[in-house]
Amino acid sequence: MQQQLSEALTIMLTGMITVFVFLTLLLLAMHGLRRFVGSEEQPTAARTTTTKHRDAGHSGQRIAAITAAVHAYRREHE
Amino acid sequence: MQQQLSEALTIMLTGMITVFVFLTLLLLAMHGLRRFVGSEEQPTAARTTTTKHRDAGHSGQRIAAITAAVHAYRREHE
Amino acid sequence: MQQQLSEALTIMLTGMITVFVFLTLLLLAMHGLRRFVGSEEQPTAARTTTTKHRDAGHSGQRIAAITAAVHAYRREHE
Amino acid sequence: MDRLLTLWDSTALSAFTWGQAAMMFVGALLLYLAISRKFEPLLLLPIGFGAILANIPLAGFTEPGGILYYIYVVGIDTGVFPLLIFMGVGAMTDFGPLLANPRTLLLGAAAQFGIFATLFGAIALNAVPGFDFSLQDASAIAIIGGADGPTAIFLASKLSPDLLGAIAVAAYSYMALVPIIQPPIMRLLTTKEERAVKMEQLRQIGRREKILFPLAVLFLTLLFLPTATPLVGMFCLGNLMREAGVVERLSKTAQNELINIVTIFLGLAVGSKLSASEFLTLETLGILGLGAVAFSIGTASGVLMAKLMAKLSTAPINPLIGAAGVSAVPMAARVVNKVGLEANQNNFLLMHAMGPNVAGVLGSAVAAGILLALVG
Amino acid sequence: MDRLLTLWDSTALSAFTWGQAAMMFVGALLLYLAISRKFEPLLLLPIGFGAILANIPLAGFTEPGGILYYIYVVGIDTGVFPLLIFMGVGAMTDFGPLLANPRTLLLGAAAQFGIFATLFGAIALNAVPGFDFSLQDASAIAIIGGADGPTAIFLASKLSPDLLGAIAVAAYSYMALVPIIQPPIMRLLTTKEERAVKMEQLRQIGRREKILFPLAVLFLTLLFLPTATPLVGMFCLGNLMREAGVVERLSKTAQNELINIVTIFLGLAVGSKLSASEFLTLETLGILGLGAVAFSIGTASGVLMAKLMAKLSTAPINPLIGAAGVSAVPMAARVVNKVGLEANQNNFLLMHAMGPNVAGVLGSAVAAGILLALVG
Amino acid sequence: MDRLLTLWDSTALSAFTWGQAAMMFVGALLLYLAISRKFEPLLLLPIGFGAILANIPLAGFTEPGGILYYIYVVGIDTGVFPLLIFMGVGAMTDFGPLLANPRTLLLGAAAQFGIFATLFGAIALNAVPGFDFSLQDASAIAIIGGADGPTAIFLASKLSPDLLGAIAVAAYSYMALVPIIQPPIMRLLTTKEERAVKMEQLRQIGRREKILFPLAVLFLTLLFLPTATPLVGMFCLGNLMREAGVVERLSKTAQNELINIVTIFLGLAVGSKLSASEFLTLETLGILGLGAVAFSIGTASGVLMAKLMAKLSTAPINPLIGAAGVSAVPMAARVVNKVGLEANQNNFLLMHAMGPNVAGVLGSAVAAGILLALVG
Ligand code: NA
Ligand code: NA
Ligand code: NA
Repeated sequence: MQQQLSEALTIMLTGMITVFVFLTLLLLAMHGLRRFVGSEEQPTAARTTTTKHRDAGHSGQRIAAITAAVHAYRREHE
Repeated sequence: MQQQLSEALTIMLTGMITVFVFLTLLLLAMHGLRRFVGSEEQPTAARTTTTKHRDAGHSGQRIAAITAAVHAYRREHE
Repeated sequence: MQQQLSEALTIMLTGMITVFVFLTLLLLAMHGLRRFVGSEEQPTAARTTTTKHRDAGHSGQRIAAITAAVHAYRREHE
Repeated sequence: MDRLLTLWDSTALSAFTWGQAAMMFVGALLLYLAISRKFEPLLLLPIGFGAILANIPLAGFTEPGGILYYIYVVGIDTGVFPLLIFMGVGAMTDFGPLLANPRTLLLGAAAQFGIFATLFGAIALNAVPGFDFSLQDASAIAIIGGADGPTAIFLASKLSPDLLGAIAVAAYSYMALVPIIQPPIMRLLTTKEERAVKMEQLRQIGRREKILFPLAVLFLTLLFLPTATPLVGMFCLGNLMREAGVVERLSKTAQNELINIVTIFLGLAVGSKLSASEFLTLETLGILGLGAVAFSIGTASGVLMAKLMAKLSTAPINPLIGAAGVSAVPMAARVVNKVGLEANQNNFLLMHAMGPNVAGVLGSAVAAGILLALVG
Repeated sequence: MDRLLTLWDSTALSAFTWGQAAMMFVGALLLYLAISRKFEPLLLLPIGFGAILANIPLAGFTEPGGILYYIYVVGIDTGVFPLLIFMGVGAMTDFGPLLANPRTLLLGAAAQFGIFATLFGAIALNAVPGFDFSLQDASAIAIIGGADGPTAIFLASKLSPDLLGAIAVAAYSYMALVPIIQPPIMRLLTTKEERAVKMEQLRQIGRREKILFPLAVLFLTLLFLPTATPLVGMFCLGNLMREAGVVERLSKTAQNELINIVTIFLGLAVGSKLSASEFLTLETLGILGLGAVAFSIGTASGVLMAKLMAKLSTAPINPLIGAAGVSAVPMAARVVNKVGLEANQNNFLLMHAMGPNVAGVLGSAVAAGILLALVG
Repeated sequence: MDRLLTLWDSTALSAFTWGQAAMMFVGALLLYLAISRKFEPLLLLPIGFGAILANIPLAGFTEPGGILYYIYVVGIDTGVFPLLIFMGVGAMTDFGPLLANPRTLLLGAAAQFGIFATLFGAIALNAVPGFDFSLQDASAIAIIGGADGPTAIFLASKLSPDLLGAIAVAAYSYMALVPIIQPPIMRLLTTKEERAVKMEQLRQIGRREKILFPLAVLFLTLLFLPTATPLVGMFCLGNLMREAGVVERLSKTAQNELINIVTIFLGLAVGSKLSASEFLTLETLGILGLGAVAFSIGTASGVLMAKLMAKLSTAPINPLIGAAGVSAVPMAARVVNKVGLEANQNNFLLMHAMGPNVAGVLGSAVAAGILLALVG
């Protein structure tokens, strides 16, 4: 029992640290990704503009659409 | 042969009786169900009204819709 | 090696001949099919007309539709 | 030259047997019935095609490694495919007309006499030299009278897999022939006045009653006929998904994509059982004959029961609706409607016939459970 | 007479045990929760129905030859069904809100403390007589705190298949109870001013970033946590199909027909594990209790982490969004939105909570991988 | 500390081999080609993703118990997945243009010379040290020239499973490269005048002819080439479901949900065969080279045959349409159209090229049957 508890404690600490380390690595990767995508998109300005335009839209509309999608999702999915 | 025939006869009678007994039980269960649902729906009169309204509709429309569904079904399904 | 090569050569020739023979048979079958369908459709003139009409349509429209379908297919499928 | 010989030996021309050629003709006939005569095309088209594929010499479709072999082993041997079809049919079934007029359940019960009488008939046929049906065989054949494809396939796969092909073909063929088989029997047993009887309009059914009904069916079945629960249970699951109103995406998938995928495979697998050695036998003739008898008796007993009920009931009952008790949904109900219209052109019996019609589905699933319990 | 006896023996009336009757009641309760209370109906309806079928005496649904047996062996024993569900969920997930505010990843990490604390709690519960959870059991139970159904089923099937039924039921039930469990904890740990904080509008995310993100997640996972790659990999595949923009038909199928078909089967298979001998035990009570603890701790640690981040950050952060880190997509995010609106009726937190919400899915898949590596 | 070590040992960092890293790069390259270059994304995306998953050390995707293992065993070992894809492709194929101009069948025949010449070439390549292709290997490689993915996967799984990954990748890559490979060859072998030739408008095809055609194809195949019946049979089944007009719901499912589900699985399973030991070999280079040769020879022989037919025919024939005989539906037909437009901007060859295009599908399925008969 005592030994099991200390094992469980170790797993708890190891696990929690690993989750944080891993997701922090992912966080760094996301920053790297954003910079990489940004730098890549610089030279292809024309295309980027179009893309951005398409992606951006009116943010109000976009949020409305996402909200609607979330509601649809909520109705339909686990 | 003779014995097989008498066995078949027994199965025929047993089977037919069982089918009738079983579906009669189901018939009774359906009457019980209707009474149970009816008694349950009494106290929640307001909701029931709405529900009934939604379910009832104009019976002409409803039959038309069902007929259409049956036709669609017949076209599409075994 | 030498023997393998000659085997490969035999397979190449056999295979190519078979493909041609087979597809030529199919070609003949298609001509037979067309004649069979044609002769069958003669007596049922009325029905044929309707069918033809439905199938024929304005060929311009039809080609446009097919082209659109092909484009859809190309977008969507391997 | 050797290669050419190898190739020649690998053609089917030398290997063909007459039996295989005949079975291909049977397959082609089924395709013709499905496509040109619109005989239950959703099943008979894949069955016919499967029959052709299964009888190609040297192609090995039905041997281990062949695609039809795998489909059969995975879906029919295990019973999974007919049960999934049944779940989909459950999701397509509206029990409203039955709930509105529960007494029509008894019509669905009476029509099952077609099954049990045919069982007796099949055993009696053993008196004819050349026939030797076991009780299992006889039960599997009799279920044709249930006029319900997946039930017939499920029971035949459990009781008499060798006869599965012939039984499935007979079941679907006669279901397609319902508009030809039933009307003469219906007219014979009823007067024009009876056929002209108009019935009272059906009451509306609430959502809760529709939700609780499949659960009640399941409950009674599991108490009294556990051997019927695979069929009835999957049917009720489908129906509950339909009526619950909270899992619409599951219900839609069960009614469409899932049942379509399984139907293709089920048809091919059934077709793969149409081998000469199993189909080109005297027994198949017997099965076809008994199937017709089963449908006829089922129709007749449904109509007679309806006549009896009409006598005992205060509300008017048109005895024609008894014929719909054989199931064959929704074909039999439409036949009732048509024959009713002939007698009285303002007499729309369709919805009244849907009650016994869906009762017939339950009835034959129950009958299948009884047969499994008695001879399985 | 003999036949009648055969039939009587084949009814369930004689064979029923109290345990089976009780489990049927559990199944009926799950159906009630699914249909009337709308508790995760897509899963709980088939689970409840499966539980009823599995406990029918003499019907043999869960024995070799029974349909639930086949479904379980094919889909759960192999781990294939939860992985396919996860692929579909990946195809439904929009990582945009997370990419717009990557720091919310840490909220998804913090909320996993619910998992690991519960693991410790499960072992501590062994001090109570009657409980004897192994580390494997404790890990499988703890994953309930991940608030993610397929992850819980996948891990339980690998570590502790006997507890699978109870764990899956607890996981889905508590996910449905999120609107009841979370708000009091959220209110307890935050002031009204904190709850009223408005956050800055999220930036737009380009297509390329969305395409590269699942690949980055997969890359880090395969490097550092290979045991998490089945779950994370299938999730990322689904998400890549969604975002790539070139395989829309595959993405749509993964999000609809495929996930629907698998959901029906997964639910039935989970339900088939709800047998009396495995479910009507003290351990199940322990699992239900620990599950509630896991959700509560996860919620609390998410909120506390968000409070910490709010202190350290220059941009305003509403600590409520930390509660969404438990995942339970998208229920938890909506709860955040609702509680936020109570404090400030112009405060729409939904999109800000979606970031930690999807981070929580990744977080619990990662936690599952860690547990597989440590005790698997 | 021990737990940390356990965790560290379970990371992939220590276990990675160079081969696995290289194969992940190959997988990533396939994803890049699929997503950014739109190379057959429906297959190459799952193949690329599968390749990455399969090469993760310690994750066990391709070992018994891993999801890719199960998918491969169930779908590729049995041959079921490529056959189902072929059924779906059959349901998508309109034979109208071929029936309107049956002679284009011969173009579909001629283009198969790419297959058989490559078979010879693969054996000849054994002269180079390091290559040692058996006749089975050579046949499986040669089928790349058929420009038809499921046919290539089906044949490779039967004759040379070790090379399956490389062959499938080569087949789909070259199909995507058709617009780059074919035009130079087409221009080299034709004069501008030939390319500018306009063809007569195609006649309309009746429904009955379209229904009977797949049956005629099946009939000839089962008589003369039973080994080709799995591929041709499933293709004809799909096409019959399409044209019969009575089973539209089955046809739609075969063309959409079913083919989509199978495509995801097929791609993953093919990707799972991309292991370093099987892919990072000299043989793969040989396969890639031979594949390019096969496509080029197929294109050339199609064009040359069309030139011959143009000489012998009274009706005008544009020799470009011969290039479409390699199949690669509908890419090759579109390339023909494009090259034709360059020579004469009013010259729309698309529909004329669809005839040889679908003939090429039949041609390569027939060629696969021949190879199975001769070396299988
Ligand atoms: Na029936
Ligand atoms: Na989570
Ligand atoms: Na080809």
